[in-house]
Amino acid sequence: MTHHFPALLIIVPLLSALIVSAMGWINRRWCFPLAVAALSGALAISVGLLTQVMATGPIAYKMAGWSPPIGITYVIDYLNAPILVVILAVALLNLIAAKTWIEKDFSEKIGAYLALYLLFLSGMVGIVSTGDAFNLYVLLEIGSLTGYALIGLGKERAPLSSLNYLFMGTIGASFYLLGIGYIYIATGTLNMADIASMIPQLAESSTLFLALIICMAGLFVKMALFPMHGWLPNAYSNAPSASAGLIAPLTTKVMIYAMVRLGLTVFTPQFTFSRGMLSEAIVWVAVAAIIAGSLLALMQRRLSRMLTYIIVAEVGYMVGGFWLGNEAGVTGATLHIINDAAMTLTLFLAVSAITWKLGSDKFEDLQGLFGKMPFTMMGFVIAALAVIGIPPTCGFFSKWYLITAGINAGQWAFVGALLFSSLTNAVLFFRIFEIAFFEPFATGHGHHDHGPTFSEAPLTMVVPLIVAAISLIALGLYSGDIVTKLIQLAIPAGIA
Amino acid sequence: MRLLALIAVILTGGLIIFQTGAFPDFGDANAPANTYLSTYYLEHGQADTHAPNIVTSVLADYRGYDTMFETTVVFAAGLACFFLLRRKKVPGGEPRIYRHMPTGITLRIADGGKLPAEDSEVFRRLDTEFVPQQLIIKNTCRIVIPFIQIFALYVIAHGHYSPGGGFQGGVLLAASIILYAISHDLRRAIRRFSEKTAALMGSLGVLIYAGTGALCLLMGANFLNYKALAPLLGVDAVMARSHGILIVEIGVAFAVMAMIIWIYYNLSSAGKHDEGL
Amino acid sequence: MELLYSIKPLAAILVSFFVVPIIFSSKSENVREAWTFLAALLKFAIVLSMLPFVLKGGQIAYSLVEVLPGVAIAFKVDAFGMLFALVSSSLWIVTSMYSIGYMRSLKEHGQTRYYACFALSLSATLGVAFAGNLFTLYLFYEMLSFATYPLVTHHQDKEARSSGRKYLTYILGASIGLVLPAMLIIYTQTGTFEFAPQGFMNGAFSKEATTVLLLMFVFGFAKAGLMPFHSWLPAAMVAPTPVSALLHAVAVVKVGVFCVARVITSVFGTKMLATMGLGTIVCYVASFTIIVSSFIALSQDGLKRRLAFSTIGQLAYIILGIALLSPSGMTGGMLHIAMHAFGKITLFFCAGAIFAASGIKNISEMVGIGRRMPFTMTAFLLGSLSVIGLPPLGGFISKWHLVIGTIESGQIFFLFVLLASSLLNAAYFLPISYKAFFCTDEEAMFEKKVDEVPTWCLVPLCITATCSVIFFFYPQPFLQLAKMTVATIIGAPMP
Amino acid sequence: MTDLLPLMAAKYNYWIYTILMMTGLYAMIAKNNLVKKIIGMNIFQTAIILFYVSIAYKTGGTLPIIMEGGHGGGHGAINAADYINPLPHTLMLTAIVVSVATMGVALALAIKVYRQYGTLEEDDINHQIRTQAGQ
Amino acid sequence: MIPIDLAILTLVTISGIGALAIKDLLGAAIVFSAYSFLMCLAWAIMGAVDVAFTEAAVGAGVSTIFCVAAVFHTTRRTKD
Repeated sequence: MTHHFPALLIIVPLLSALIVSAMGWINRRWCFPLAVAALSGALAISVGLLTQVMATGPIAYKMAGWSPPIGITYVIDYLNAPILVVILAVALLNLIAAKTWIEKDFSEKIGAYLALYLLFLSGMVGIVSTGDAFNLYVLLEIGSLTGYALIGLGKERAPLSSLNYLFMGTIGASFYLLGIGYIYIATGTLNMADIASMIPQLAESSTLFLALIICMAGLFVKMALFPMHGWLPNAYSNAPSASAGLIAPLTTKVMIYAMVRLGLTVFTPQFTFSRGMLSEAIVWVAVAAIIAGSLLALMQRRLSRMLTYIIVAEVGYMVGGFWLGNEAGVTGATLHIINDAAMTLTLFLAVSAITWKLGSDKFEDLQGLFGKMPFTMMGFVIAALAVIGIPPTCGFFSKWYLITAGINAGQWAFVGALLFSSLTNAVLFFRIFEIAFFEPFATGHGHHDHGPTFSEAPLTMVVPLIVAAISLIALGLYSGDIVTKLIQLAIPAGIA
Repeated sequence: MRLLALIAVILTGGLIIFQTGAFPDFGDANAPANTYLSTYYLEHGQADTHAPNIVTSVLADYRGYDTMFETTVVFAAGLACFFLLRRKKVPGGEPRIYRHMPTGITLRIADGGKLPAEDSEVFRRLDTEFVPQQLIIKNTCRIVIPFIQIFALYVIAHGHYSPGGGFQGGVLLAASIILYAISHDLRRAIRRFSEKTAALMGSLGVLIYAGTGALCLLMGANFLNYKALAPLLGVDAVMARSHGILIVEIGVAFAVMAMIIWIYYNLSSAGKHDEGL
Repeated sequence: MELLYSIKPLAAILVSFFVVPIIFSSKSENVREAWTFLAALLKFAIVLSMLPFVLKGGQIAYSLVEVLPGVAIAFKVDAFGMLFALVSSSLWIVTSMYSIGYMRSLKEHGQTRYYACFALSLSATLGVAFAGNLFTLYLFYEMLSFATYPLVTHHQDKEARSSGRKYLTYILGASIGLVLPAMLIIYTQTGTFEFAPQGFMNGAFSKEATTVLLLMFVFGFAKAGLMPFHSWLPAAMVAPTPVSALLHAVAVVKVGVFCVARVITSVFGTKMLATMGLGTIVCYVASFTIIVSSFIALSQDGLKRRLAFSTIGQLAYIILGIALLSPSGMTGGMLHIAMHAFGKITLFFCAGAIFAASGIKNISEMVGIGRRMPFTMTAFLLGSLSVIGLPPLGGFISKWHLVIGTIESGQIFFLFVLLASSLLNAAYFLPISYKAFFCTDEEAMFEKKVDEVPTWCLVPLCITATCSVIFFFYPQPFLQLAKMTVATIIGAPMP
Repeated sequence: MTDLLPLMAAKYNYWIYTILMMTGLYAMIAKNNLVKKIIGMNIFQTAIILFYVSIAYKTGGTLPIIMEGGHGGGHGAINAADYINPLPHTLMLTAIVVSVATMGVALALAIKVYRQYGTLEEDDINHQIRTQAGQ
Repeated sequence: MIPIDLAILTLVTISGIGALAIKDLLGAAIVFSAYSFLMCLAWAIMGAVDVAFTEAAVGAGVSTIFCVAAVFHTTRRTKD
């Protein structure tokens, strides 16, 4: 059975989504345990795949038994195996943490909600593991469509935000589809490895170059690269808490994975980075994204909105790092996909726990939170340190590679932007710590503990949060292994 | 903003039109797109799957995995519309209008009033916006709908040989129900084809597709490799593929039909499931 | 040189780390404080157990996971690290003792958090002491910044908030803005962070680039308090006194100078700096800090603030000594880490004791306090004599070496700086003791009734004062460790 | 003129697809009404489908439904150049389905938006949001 | 002579722009339906019968119904 793992990875969430959806009409109590079981199963499979890849190298799985390029192939290699594990772990942790939210917000529609959740996940997992350019589009749409629904039932402006997200998402996906058409017109094939093998003969093809630009433009819209980021803050901050913790860590990161995959595996680095102008222009856009994201984050007065702008800046990190086009940059971007997913998850889990207890995440309501919710705040602090980039949390290491890449490439603006964003993040988070730690102000010396009383969020929320926070440190400590045993093997030859 | 958009759009368009110069001509049989991969499908498609309609064989077999997710997209859209729109209880509900059938008197029952039973034959619920009697429409539709449905079944079953297949057939089946809902009223359509049926049938449809694939997996072949079904179906490998295509097409039809109907229910009544178009 | 692989350095670091959850979960105060003591003693024992081996000229190494290509989280115990570890782990014991007395007598809130953060800070400090490469050093340096923040802002009032803000802005801003880029540049050029006795830069940079990098490190480790990156230190005086003691004597500022010393000796290499003539630049910066801070200290009336400015000056001594790049200068600088630690901690304990007993913070209100608190003020006198550098106290030994160092390196200017600042030290310390003991009855603000602080406070300050005296007569093992370090650096045979 | 006509004939489809796509894109960016935007979105998507279908066309080719040969036969007897490329057709079936699914969800969201704000005009909605935030 | 596919494509463009220009959402939905139907004709001419069939059922049929349903529940009026 182990050699069917790549297929099972998708089938398990897909089939369980169908069953959960049906269960929603038959017996609602079974939905949640089923979803958790399915995700745990998928997580176990992805871990199995990771060990398999590490032991024996990349695995190709022929769907329907047709060998490439005739059929669709799934390829699990050094690049996507760790990302798969992260995606499923994020989804599982968030699902457990969101239990109370789901029961509160969607008790009647729990079947539909969980089915959408699992479908979203199968889309994400599919995008990451597919070896077929068009299949990626279909899965992209699954992920997006379910994402719109998961966001749309949120608070306040959620429907409008979700609709805007839908428009932008559709533009992005359609551009990607168009780009695939251009690739197809130039090469006649859709299989990623097959396209890559034809690229050297077509190195001068302007059609292919336009295909690259169109595909990337589409993905940039979907990953909310500045200045196409407008939809993201509204969509993520208005999303229901249960969905925000799933969508915020995964969507942008998976899109960045798609960018890396296209750039490295489909177009091959020689072609992707062959036009210096393009690379440089994108790096400058990324620099603008980092600075704009950081500055906009400073202007926010709500925790979740602040985090969404940090995501905008983080997207700039990864895009910029990748388009620097050197080994450290690609390594850093790929490592940051993993790290940022974990960091964002932790932050959003903390926000969800805070919102659960306080009913709001406005800065002024956070007073005395260290006393009230010490464990939640501990997780939040660790995640904040990771975002700022303090060792030994994982955020430090990916930022390290990215800055090294900037220095190697002589792209000092990028280096400066990264350092600037680190400092801004420090300001952002310490502002919150100060509010949560100091206010309401103590009245003077010589008094006993009379701070805010301890009232922590439910255990199902706090435990996943703590697990995620610890994983940030673990990822940091093992980032050397991740890089040398996985990511560096994934980078094809031909990168400076 | 508009000007900016216009400029951006014209620039992008100009770039793309300019680029078409590098394309192979329209209808060029020797373009790379038309010579490389597609040749295999055209030359081996019928031999591999016993389906003369190569589109069907590519759709449901060579790239059957795509199609499974295509079905899933529809399923997801159905779930999404339900999830977004469906409201069980309407706060501050509107008044309802009933007709007492024996006498033909119409009653307006304000919110909170005592309502007749849902399936009462004596009182029939009317839409709030007055719609005159549509005898011709109703009777025409009543006659046409069975034919639409038979045609839909033909489209599904004959997908191997002619244009069509599970998706088109499913849409036609859905269209017949939607036609019923429009020509009569939504409540009666829902009574015939309830929300729960739609939901379960949609799941079932995708389940047929994915389940067939999983069954192949259990038989030891790769996912969706219908060849593995040969021992179960008692035919050779090529026919097994052909049958496999039919099975998944039926699954697609189920899912698409149920989901399109469900989306229509939710959209046309804004999630209340009481009054349609 | 013998190299031993052992988990002991890691154990020494983690002892106080693991005690944190226990402190958090303790039900009663006594249990909590007992655990703190246990950890402190255990930590000291582990450090001590490594001492004989290090004194024999061996090194103890342990490396954890490799986090970046060629860079692991690695620990290496050499003579210099041992010196610092000995100071900090031994002083943690007395500080814990003092904390108990101080915090209980003032009935401070949030004591659990206080002890937990204290333990964490010590973990970070030992991590810095035992760091085997620049990365590990930086890691624990940052960890210390965060662990001490809740301590500095312990009172959680508006003043604490603004001070905490200042503290973090300086420390974190400098380390992210200066140290991190410097590290990155070095890493991209050399590909390693491993400390080496003669540095690992090996001429990878031009003189100009080296100068910039050196200054980035020297100022970037803002905990060392070199001007103009010093103003967090007086601000951090809002913290409870044991924290100030910890900050000044045990952990924070000493970590800063330790890092600067490490970087100068093991990253840049003294030979390279000497040939490029870069030591002198640092010397001038340090001299400036010494003189200016001494003058500012003269004008301060708050006892703790005066001590803070004194600390800034004394730290600059250490950096000056290291940057002289002469054997005696470096020995003196390293020795001063220990000697100043014992002297200054005594002074802070005394300041805290005065505050706890009488609520007085300003020097002008302390006339005649020696009558009421004779033990405390005697200890204060000893501490200040040690800091000034007069025999028979430990401070004399280190200053002596520093003075020799200036002559050795032929930079007589710095000799005068040292002498002038010693005079200034005397000028701002001795009047306090004088006024405390010798004043007319009319001037005295206190009666002749002896009313000392609780024993928990008094005993530690007496211990440290006594230690200061003892170290004059018996400066081992600190002197030997410092000499061994210098010997390794300049490549001379072991003493 | 002599050059233009063959060029037009050769690329007309691609030009039309571009015009349609840009029309749709413009509507999505610049139109004020949400339903108009949704229609624009659909035009945008169908334009791309037109592009794919144009790729597949072969002058003189017939429908990709194999007429000669029976079960197992016809191997080698089929001349691929006689048939229109079926692969883009397959892909576009999926794309059409995706577009209708997207449209359904978009309309559902539009109904929700209307329920909340009582209008489909984007500037009115933004105005409402701003005034709410101002209070 | 103008080839029929070019003529239909021109009509497609006109109806597409028309659907976006009409200041009545119900009208826009119907013109959009015409657009879809014309598009489906164009595809049928280009030999994409399966795609054309689907577009006829989906684009001209179901999409229009969805659109009309949505307009029915919101409003017909629009400013552009």
